[in-house]
Amino acid sequence: MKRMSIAEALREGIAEEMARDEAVFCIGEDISVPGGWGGAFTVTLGLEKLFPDRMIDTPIAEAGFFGVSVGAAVMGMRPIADVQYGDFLLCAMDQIHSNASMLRYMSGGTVKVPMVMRAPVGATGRGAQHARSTERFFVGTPGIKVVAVSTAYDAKGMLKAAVRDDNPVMIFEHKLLYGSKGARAESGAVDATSEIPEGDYTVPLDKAAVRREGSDVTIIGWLLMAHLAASAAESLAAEGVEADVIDARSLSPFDYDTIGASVRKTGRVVIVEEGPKTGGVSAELAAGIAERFSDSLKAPVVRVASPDVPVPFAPVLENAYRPDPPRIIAAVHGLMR
Amino acid sequence: MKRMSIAEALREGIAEEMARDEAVFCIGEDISVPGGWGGAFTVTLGLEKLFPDRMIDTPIAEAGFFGVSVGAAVMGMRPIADVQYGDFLLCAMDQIHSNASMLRYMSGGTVKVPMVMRAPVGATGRGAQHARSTERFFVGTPGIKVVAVSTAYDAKGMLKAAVRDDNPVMIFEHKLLYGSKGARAESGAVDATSEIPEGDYTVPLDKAAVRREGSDVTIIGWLLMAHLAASAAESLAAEGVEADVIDARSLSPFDYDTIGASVRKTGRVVIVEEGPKTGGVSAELAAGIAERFSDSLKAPVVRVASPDVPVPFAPVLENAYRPDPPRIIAAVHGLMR
Amino acid sequence: MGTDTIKKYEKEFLLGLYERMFLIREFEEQVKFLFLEGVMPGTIHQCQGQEATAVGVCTALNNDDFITSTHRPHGHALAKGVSPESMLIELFGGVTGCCKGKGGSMHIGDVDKGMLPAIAIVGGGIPLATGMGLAFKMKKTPQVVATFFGDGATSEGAFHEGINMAAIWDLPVVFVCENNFYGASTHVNKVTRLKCIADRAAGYGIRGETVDGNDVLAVYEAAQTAVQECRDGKGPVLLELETYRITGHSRRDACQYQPKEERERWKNNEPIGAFGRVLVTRDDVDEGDLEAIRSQVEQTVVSAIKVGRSAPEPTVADLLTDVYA
Amino acid sequence: MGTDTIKKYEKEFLLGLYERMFLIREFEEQVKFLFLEGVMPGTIHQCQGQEATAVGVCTALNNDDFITSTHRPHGHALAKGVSPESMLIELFGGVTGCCKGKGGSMHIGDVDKGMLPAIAIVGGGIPLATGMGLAFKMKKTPQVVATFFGDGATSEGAFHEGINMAAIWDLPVVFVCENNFYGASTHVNKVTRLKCIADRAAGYGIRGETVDGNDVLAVYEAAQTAVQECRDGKGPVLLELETYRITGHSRRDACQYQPKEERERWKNNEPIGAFGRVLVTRDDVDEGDLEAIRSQVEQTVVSAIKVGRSAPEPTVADLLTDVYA
Ligand SMILES: Cc1ncc(C[n+]2csc(CCOP(=O)(O)OP(=O)(O)O)c2C)c(N)n1
Ligand SMILES: Cc1ncc(C[n+]2csc(CCOP(=O)(O)OP(=O)(O)O)c2C)c(N)n1
Ligand SMILES: [Mg+2]
Ligand SMILES: [Mg+2]
Repeated sequence: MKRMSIAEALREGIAEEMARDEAVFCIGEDISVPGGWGGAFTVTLGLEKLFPDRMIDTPIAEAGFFGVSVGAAVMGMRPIADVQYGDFLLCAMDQIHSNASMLRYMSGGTVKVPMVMRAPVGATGRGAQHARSTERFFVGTPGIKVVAVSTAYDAKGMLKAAVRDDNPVMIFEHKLLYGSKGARAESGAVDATSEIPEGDYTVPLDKAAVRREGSDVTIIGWLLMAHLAASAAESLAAEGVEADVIDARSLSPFDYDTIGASVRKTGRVVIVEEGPKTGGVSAELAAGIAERFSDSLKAPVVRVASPDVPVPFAPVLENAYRPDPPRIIAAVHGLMR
Repeated sequence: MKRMSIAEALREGIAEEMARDEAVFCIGEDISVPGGWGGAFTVTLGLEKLFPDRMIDTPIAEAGFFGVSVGAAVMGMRPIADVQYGDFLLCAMDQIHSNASMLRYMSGGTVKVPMVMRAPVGATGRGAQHARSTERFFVGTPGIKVVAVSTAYDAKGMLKAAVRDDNPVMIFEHKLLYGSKGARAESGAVDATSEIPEGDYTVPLDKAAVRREGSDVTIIGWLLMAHLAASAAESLAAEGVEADVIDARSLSPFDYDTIGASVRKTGRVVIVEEGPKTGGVSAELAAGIAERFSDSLKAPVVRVASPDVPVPFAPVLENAYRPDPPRIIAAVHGLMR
Repeated sequence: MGTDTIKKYEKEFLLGLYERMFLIREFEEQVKFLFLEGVMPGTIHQCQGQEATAVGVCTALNNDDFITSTHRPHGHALAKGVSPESMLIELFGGVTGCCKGKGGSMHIGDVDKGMLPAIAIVGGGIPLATGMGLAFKMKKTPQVVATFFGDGATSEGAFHEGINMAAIWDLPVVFVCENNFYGASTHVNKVTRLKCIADRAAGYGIRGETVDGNDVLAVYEAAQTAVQECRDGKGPVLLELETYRITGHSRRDACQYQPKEERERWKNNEPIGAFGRVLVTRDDVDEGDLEAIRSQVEQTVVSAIKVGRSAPEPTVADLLTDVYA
Repeated sequence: MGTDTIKKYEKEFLLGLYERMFLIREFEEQVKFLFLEGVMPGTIHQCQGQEATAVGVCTALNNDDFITSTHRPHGHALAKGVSPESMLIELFGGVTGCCKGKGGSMHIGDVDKGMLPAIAIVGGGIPLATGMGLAFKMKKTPQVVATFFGDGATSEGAFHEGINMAAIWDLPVVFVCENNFYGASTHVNKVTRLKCIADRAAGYGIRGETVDGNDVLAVYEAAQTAVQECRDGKGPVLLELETYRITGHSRRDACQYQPKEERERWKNNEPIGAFGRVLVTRDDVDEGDLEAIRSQVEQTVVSAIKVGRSAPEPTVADLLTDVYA
């Protein structure tokens, strides 16, 4: 066992998968330049020393290198495509949606596209265009699996599961959770380190994680919001309200078994999402829960999300944009009333 | 008064707005080539004769010409950008989301982006990449207004309102509703013609339309699904079930006044959407209705949508993909039980 | 298309080219007929007049080489060896089609024959070809990929990004631009200042070449050279093949945006007739040989249509399969 | 940068160039300091060493001409006349900043000064510039837009699509590539086979030119010519300005991907010192003139920082405004 950050755990996971399978390679901007940073958040730092032929630094051309990944995957390779900021997925949207996600279906199942896409999201003092929570654009895209990792343990295990999966898998990561160090450290970072066991393990791509147990209310979040939900739950416990905290983790498909068990127990649900409320991931989650478990619901599902605005720069505004424990707690109070 | 198809009504609306305001121009692929088709669905046919300097045929470069539209809009022009198929919006996703939608906010309100985007959607025998219902990618995008037109009257009125609006407005149109003629006619087309009054009128961008009144159940749809909902409602009436049929029409923002009045009356809601169920527009609508009107709801909101698959080619599969009156009726039956 | 060139080759080889071009023509003409008759669903983009590009390029490829294609894929597919039956079944939406009826005309493909399902987003398939070339290079196999696209596609960002990456990594990709002078209804002169699209190669530091795309042997020879360069690690190459579609862009297009005399000129220069005229200058080929080929191909297509029309449809249960591997 | 060239110009004009370049340098150095001190929020991309490109180009523009910029916009903004106070307030997230604190470093702009809020998506601003040029042409105003972007941006599809449309419509757009040889940590030689980026112009049929981007007069003259061509309807033009950032790509970047001697060489050739050395070869300019300018600029920046630090923050209510017009 050793304690690792998400960046370190991802790096180790990638290295192990590359060692295990020669078809695995990494592709992206600035991921393996000697003297560089190992991608925007140090995840691939130094891997070019281990795998000099399988770390591909690309031009700045997201549509291009996502398309390249699809083509390579169809020919039997297993690319791990790294986008520096989740925002830039929008540049590659057509390649992801029209090709990566649909080729298998269009081909009548004769083609498969085993690729991993890694995207850091979250508002972190960089202004509107390097801050979006772009999960919403991929959840529910038929043909793609979507996960979001909020602990180092999950990061390594889900990365490895994603590499071994025969489908395109999008992994969302959060800038404030990486634990990137040195010059690439983030202010406002939150500890997401884990004890990482020796040896190989994977974490399934379709299972949510119960982070805390309680019977009064279910709080669902992912990425940074899973941490803030847990911290809100601690405060709530101090006042006698016990929350189940679920890290949704697998966003496509959702794990309605785990979520349902909790909802049936508590009857009250708060979903916490970073990103504009309207049309977000929690819309689907709220609708899906209402459809499946309405008999257990004591009140309508509550969504705590960002307001319907782009991400502002000024710290005071960004902090107001990002859901925080006080807003989560207030939502729970509203529900318990 | 004259009876017009959606394609004709849009064309007349565009022509009137171009005549009214010199800043209005059209831009897109194949929109004004002499001897051509006036865009993929004849909407701009012949307009180059009236406005030879303001019909701009572009190369096949969606990111490019959407970006061009943003730049022109910021400098005081009022572009109407025409994408041949709603699918290709994904090629321009970054320009729409990062620039069109956010420039005003990022600039602290010093810039405005008065542009119209027109996109035909819907599954129409063309296979997976010319068939997607891409509304879901824009609903809830802060800074953009989204509407969907299902009658010729609305098409002209909302087009004109959109041109006069100082924000980016995305208008979704449905291939089976255009009433395109001659070589560009669509098999399976549905009549969406209206009597169009003489003279100028606009239709507000933020109001839903009640297409039929009834007190037992509220059926909400838009585009083709608004028509299928109305036809389902007729069948239901024959068995004594009276449905309110709402054409949601303004998808961002939703008109919760109109929707709420209906929900309070009926207590039962079926939302009908073309496109994969998970993460669709009706997720937000269902969640939003549950949040606002749960006291009136006699049962959870029901979504009738396509399955979570890409659009298949074979007619038998495409027909099964597209929600139809029998499925809507079955959903209502389920709710009334 | 010289009578000299034609002497360099074996008769069988040449008749094979003729046969494959005619197969494409006949296939397309019959499909057009079925479509206009209203018995074939969907929309179609056909390639009558462009048969020499598909056949010339694909003849220069091995079975295990690959192609990618576009919204106009029938010719490429037939030239690469996809079976007419499996294509016709697909066009009719049959479950035994090359894409189980899920793809349709615009997504025809068959990886067993070395053809990726066609990508109908203009330019969208180009980066995929680069990725396929990357895979071949990383796996150290001698395979090559030829990616077909139109003149219109060269305006797309995907073209720029895809070709540039192939260039910097020296990948075995032949970028095949079928310049038929129109992207839908828009003439190529309206969308680029360049005289020829092969000049775009200079922007990527690779070799570009403009070839008479209606001369199947010229195409074949240019493709052979390009393919060899790619196999030798000296790729990629941009081939511009000048040709013309003597049919509509799609569906019932009357092509009124094309000057009539331009259309006539190209019709008179369509590649199959032109090749036939040169072929019969050989001592060992006469019009009867060609006639025999044509009637045999006609038979093939007739029986493929029969298979296509009677193929079983998918069942609704098929709607939900093949989404995930 | 010859002592001859320098004689062609008025003293005031030349000292103005010096002053604006030094303003950028001083601004950036103080911002770097504030950032490392931890008092300034966000991330920053700075342009020390690249002052001559911003100043040379913007000096060739009129007040009502426009620029677009990138993730590295401070120099462009100062050169176009955006006030240092309004920028510093913005960097500190103040509500009276040029974007009301909503934009931040990467989106600095001020349309009243002819600068669109910067677009931080690499390449993403280029089509906007084409659109602005289209608006000028349609409105028949004599305005020109200069769009700044880096070497890295030329690999993006948006570059290709945007520049091609400007070319085919003869728009008044100067495409200004600041080639500082690195896109983040990646050397330009890794991302293109071309020797110089100006050669990309050939792919669009427009004029391209490579200029010493550390020679402010050379930049100015090249920009003037390009701007004039654009005003005359002979645009667009692609200018490649070779320069170097003598600071990190962003934040605390130690630039270990750059060879040390390359870094040293460029540091010795940084544009302000170089220009100063030539300036004083004039009879009517001495080191004292430059010193006076520098200390006055230092004062300007000091007081702008004071304004920036003490500017009021937005209130939470501001979060919800400015989404729609
Ligand atoms: C991204 C995208 N934009 C637009 C279209 C619509 N469209 C289909 S084919 C076509 C013209 C393509 O021209 P070209 O690349 O020259 O190929 P050709 O049709 O001549 O074979 C267009 C505009 C599309 N399929 N994809
Ligand atoms: C579409 C996109 N991809 C990646 C990035 C991350 N990024 C920011 S700056 C940069 C390098 C840009 O290089 P260049 O265009 O040469 O400009 P320079 O930084 O040298 O001024 C990268 C990769 C981005 N902002 N946008
Ligand atoms: Mg063409
Ligand atoms: Mg650079």
